[in-house]
Amino acid sequence: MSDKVKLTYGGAVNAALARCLEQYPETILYGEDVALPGGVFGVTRGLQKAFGERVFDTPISETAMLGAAVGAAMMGRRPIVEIMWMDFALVAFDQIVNQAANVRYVSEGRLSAPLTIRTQQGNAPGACAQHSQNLEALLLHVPGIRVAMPVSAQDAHDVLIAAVACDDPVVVIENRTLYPGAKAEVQLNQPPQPIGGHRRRRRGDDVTVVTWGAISASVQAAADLVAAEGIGADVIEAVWLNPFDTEAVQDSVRRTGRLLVVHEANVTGGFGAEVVARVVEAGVPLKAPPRRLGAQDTRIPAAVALAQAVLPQTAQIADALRALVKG
Amino acid sequence: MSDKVKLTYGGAVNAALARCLEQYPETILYGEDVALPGGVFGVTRGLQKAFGERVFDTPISETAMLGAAVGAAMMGRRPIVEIMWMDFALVAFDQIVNQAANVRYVSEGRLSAPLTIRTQQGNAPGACAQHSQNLEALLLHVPGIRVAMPVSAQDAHDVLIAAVACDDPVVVIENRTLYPGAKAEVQLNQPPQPIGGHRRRRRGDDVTVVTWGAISASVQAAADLVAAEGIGADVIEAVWLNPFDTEAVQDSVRRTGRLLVVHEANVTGGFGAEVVARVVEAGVPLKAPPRRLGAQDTRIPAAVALAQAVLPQTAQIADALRALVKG
Amino acid sequence: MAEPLEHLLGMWRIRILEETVQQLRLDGDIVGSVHLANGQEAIAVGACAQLKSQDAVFATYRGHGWALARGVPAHGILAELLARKTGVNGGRGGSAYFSAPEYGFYGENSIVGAGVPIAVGAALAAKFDNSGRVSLAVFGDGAMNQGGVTEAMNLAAVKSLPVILVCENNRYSELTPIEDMVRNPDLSARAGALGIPAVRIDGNDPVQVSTAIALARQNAAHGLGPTFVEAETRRIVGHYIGDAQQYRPEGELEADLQAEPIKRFRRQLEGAGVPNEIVDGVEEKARREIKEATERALADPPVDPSTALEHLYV
Amino acid sequence: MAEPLEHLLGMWRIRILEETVQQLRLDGDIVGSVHLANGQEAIAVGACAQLKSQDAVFATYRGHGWALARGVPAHGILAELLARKTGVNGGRGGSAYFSAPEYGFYGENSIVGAGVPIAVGAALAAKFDNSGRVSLAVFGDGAMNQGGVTEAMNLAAVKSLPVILVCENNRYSELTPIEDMVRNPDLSARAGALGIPAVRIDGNDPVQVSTAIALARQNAAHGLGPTFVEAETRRIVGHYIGDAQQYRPEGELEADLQAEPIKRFRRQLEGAGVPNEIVDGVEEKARREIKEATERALADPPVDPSTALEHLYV
Ligand SMILES: Cc1ncc(C[n+]2csc(CCOP(=O)(O)OP(=O)(O)O)c2C)c(N)n1
Ligand SMILES: Cc1ncc(C[n+]2csc(CCOP(=O)(O)OP(=O)(O)O)c2C)c(N)n1
Ligand SMILES: [Mg+2]
Ligand SMILES: [Mg+2]
Repeated sequence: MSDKVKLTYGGAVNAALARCLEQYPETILYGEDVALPGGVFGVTRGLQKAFGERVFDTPISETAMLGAAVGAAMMGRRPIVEIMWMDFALVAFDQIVNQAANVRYVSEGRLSAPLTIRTQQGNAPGACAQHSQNLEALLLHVPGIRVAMPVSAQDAHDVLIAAVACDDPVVVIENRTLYPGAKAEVQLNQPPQPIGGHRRRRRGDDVTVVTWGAISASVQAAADLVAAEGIGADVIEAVWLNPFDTEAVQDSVRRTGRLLVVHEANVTGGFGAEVVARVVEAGVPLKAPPRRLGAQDTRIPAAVALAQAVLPQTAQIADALRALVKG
Repeated sequence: MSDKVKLTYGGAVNAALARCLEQYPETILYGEDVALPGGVFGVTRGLQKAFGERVFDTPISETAMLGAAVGAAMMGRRPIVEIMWMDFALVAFDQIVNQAANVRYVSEGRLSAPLTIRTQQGNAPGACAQHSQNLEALLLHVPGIRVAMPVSAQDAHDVLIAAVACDDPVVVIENRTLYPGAKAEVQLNQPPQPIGGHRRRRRGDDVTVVTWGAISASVQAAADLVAAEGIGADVIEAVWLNPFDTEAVQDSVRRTGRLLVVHEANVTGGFGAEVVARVVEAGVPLKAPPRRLGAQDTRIPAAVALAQAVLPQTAQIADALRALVKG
Repeated sequence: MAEPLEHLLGMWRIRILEETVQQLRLDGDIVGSVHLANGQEAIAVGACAQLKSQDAVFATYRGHGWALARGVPAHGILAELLARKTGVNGGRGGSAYFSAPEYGFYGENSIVGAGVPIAVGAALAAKFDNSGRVSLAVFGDGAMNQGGVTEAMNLAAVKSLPVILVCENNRYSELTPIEDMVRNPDLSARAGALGIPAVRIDGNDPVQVSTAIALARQNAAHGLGPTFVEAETRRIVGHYIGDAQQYRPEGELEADLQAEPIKRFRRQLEGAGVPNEIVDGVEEKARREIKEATERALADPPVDPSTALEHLYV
Repeated sequence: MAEPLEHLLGMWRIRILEETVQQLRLDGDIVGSVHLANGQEAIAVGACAQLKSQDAVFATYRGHGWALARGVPAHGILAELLARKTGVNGGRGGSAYFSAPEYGFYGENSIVGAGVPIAVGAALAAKFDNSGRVSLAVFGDGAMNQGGVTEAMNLAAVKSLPVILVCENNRYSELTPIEDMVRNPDLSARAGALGIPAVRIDGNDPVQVSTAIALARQNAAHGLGPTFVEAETRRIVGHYIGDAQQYRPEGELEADLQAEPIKRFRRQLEGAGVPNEIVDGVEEKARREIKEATERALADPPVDPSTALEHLYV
């Protein structure tokens, strides 16, 4: 039987969850509407049927859900908790930042919290301001929490398995606009990969573009556009943000001399600043000032035309690439 | 009667609160232990006596406290809420990020939320990991929330008045190690100042140091140290972080050609990255790669000797200045 | 118009608005997630009938009906959902997060439970501003398990704040039955344990709702603090448009459709001898109104992207 | 040793540990915020007497006594507070946030209420790991108003998780009386409303505590889920060392000192005819133990700053 199957992004997550539940008897999977209904996006469909009471629905109690994950993880379980939207994690941020993140360090390694939080974020057409944020930067400032943002079906699958296998708390941030996309070939049954790493989505010598999350597609589209004009973009899609592959970025910029960081999160205080800082602190020689492109520093409006005015679009990314390279 | 009085930092905050309660009948002041007991640091002492039921104690319910501030502010009150430790805001982060920040924008300006959150943060000797964090970067990534971190008694006073007068949500982050310090002369009864701005704590031409919060004292001590060695540091203490005085920093770096950012918060994802990014994106010519100094990317241990190994110390700041200037 | 007919008109308005929204959403004129209140109309209508102009309503994402019952014009709501400049928030709120404070509608909220502390804050303001305002928080059965709701109820209780706590118990949180998420299905007991007067009522009867809210409003106005009203109801549509509702046991929807408030209220009016043409006339009036509002909204200009950065700060 | 004398010994150990800690703090050997449990010893001692080795205790910043009652050596606790390498967490936890899982003490917590969901998680684990573990969450009266506590109680109830919920009602949250922060002073009523068996007991009587916890543990072990025990008590010291306690009404502390568990239990033992020298011998034994532990801890090497970055990740 072949290990390659065609799966949507959502299907790849489902397959990864099934494998974890199969392979690690200590996993439990829970969240709002994940069990009987199979998840509001259908991502956890069939899992309760297959794995019984290890997969269960919870009340709308994010603090209890995440706190329970910390406690269960301390005791040797590997809880996988779905927080339906990253925005909702804010009602329970204490359990991530003040609790999960401290377990191993403060106990001098006597305790650990091998839990995985699966969530998704970002804008989708018509979504309101409370369902549209990109909040990865908040977690990336918290030592003790690993963070990944897989974009491809393969990475969605592999990252989740790596997260569950990891003995530290990991937040895997998916994106609901990716769930129903086209099917892609996904290689199953590989051994769990170590956490960390990136994908080079295109090779080029003129400008390095670092990106993560669903907006990577726009970055690649923009890179295609400018390639036709003779601009070679080196596109690094950061799959893991903690740990972040700083060296890969520095190496690329050493080659290209130019840096653009693109994220869907708003610019100020976003992780793009960190990427820029790590490159310039290392003294990598630059032919042009580095640039960041992200959402404008405002709230996200519901109307599609307004949201588009706020979020980075392919044309703007292409313009930024041109400006960086052609000055 | 003179308008200048000698006050501790805590006393200056108290005076500002009294003035706000006096001058703005729409202010209310509440929090845990703030009214009858006068606050766990004594900062709100005497205010309930003077202003009656507009000053009151609340249950240990940060979500209700902050949510109530949003609702009361929408109705034209100017709530001043004390969150005893910034760390505790995480149990209620939703009410800041998803609620307060959205009120004006999403309503197209039909509603506003003129509330002030007073809190304090940072490490103090022996404090545990859950009472030691510097979390300003989390708020600085949230459009719609103003943030200040006053260091001097005068600024603690003035910033609070500006915050209360401001028609948008403002978080004023104080520091408990500053409350009981030496008294300083504080000018009272000036008209409320606009939000924004910085203090230049020292002038110099060799290196720009941008800092904020209580660690500014260590920065100034380090600047004094290296001044004796002929290194002139231009020390910019950012009183307000949103709005942040980007131009002042860029102007200074244009003059010095060197940049060090120092904050007590851990480095990765801290606001220091934003400051670095804003300088390099603007193409300000640099004689040396910029540098950031902050807490190591770890949790904060309780033992003083361990915490000192994690938090930036004066000697390290001085070393960083030397390295930047002397290469 | 006599009060019962007002109730019927109010309920029809909501029903037809929601049906219109559903159609516009299926046609692609409205984009994104939409939560309808079909079947729950009696609560908004019965409650708002007792509120005064100074009162403040805080609803959830399932709030179109509450806005309409509060007096927000259907046109402004539809234009908001249709991303028109003339929407109550110029398209920034959308279906799930709009407000219209001019009408005492202080907004929907898309974070479960988060509106309750905010409503309590509006009540707190009333303690100081001589407005005589009573504030009303609406939330679902599922929201009872969000900690901030308990916090807010306790704060309201201990400070005796003028707030009415309306729990719309439609027995589901999204796709999950509340009975699977609590041990004690009597949610009002939690309010009682906090020292808050609490009743469970038939939320499909606008008259019963109106009575409970009338008393609750008086409690608030007399300085007695919060009252908790658990209104039992059924939503007769999916949680969101597109919800296949496979979680419903067989026969449930059919039973719910029999108990739904409009059909029931019509039967009552007929039983009381109100002539058919009067009852039908109410429905037609509502249809005309919503149709006209829809046409106007569809003809309105779209939002203007050049304004997208305005109003973040003062 | 007979059980009553065990209770007395346990309480003395805690009292003397806390007095020692207070002295070390005032002398500057211990640095930072310290919360003592003087007066509340009977709860920890009575409860831990009923726990088994596989059980897991989750306490608050006021947790030295629970750790000691759970069997954590006084030396490890003192060394932790004194920032010694030999501290249970090598000085990383400090007074307010240490753990010693080897003894079933899964830690203090300095975020009010936050330990309760975590304890519920440990109980959740027990559903799957055949450990027979019962978990026990301790929290204060004030913590009842932190929303996460209600969430956690409900989750435990609906999933019937083996957790004992112990509310140490010492009538104050820091400097504020609980009676000013709730309408209904019977906090156990909230558990009742969630469908959780709940009792209010005299928390200054270790025997009564022990009885309640014995039953609660059996509920848990029999798959019946959580039990809520509201243990009324008094702290006879400040909230933290240095608290001037001006918030106390006149005469309160004096009355509390009469009702404090050690004095009372001694009186009971004397009344029951236990010879004075035996009763006094228990105190002396505790004093010797703590003194010896203190001397050892003080002689231990300080924490090693070069290890400060270890153990953030695996
Ligand atoms: C804090 C938070 N968690 C989860 C969600 C996702 N969510 C949206 S509606 C809903 C169900 C709410 O159920 P209920 O309170 O009964 O209201 P109803 O939809 O039935 O009116 C959930 C879980 C959310 N919006 N906010
Ligand atoms: C979320 C949060 N809010 C506030 C505090 C500050 N705080 C520490 S202890 C305390 C009082 C807790 O009272 P109670 O729960 O009765 O416990 P006790 O101290 O009486 O044992 C408060 C408000 C905190 N640590 N965490
Ligand atoms: Mg519901
Ligand atoms: Mg207490």
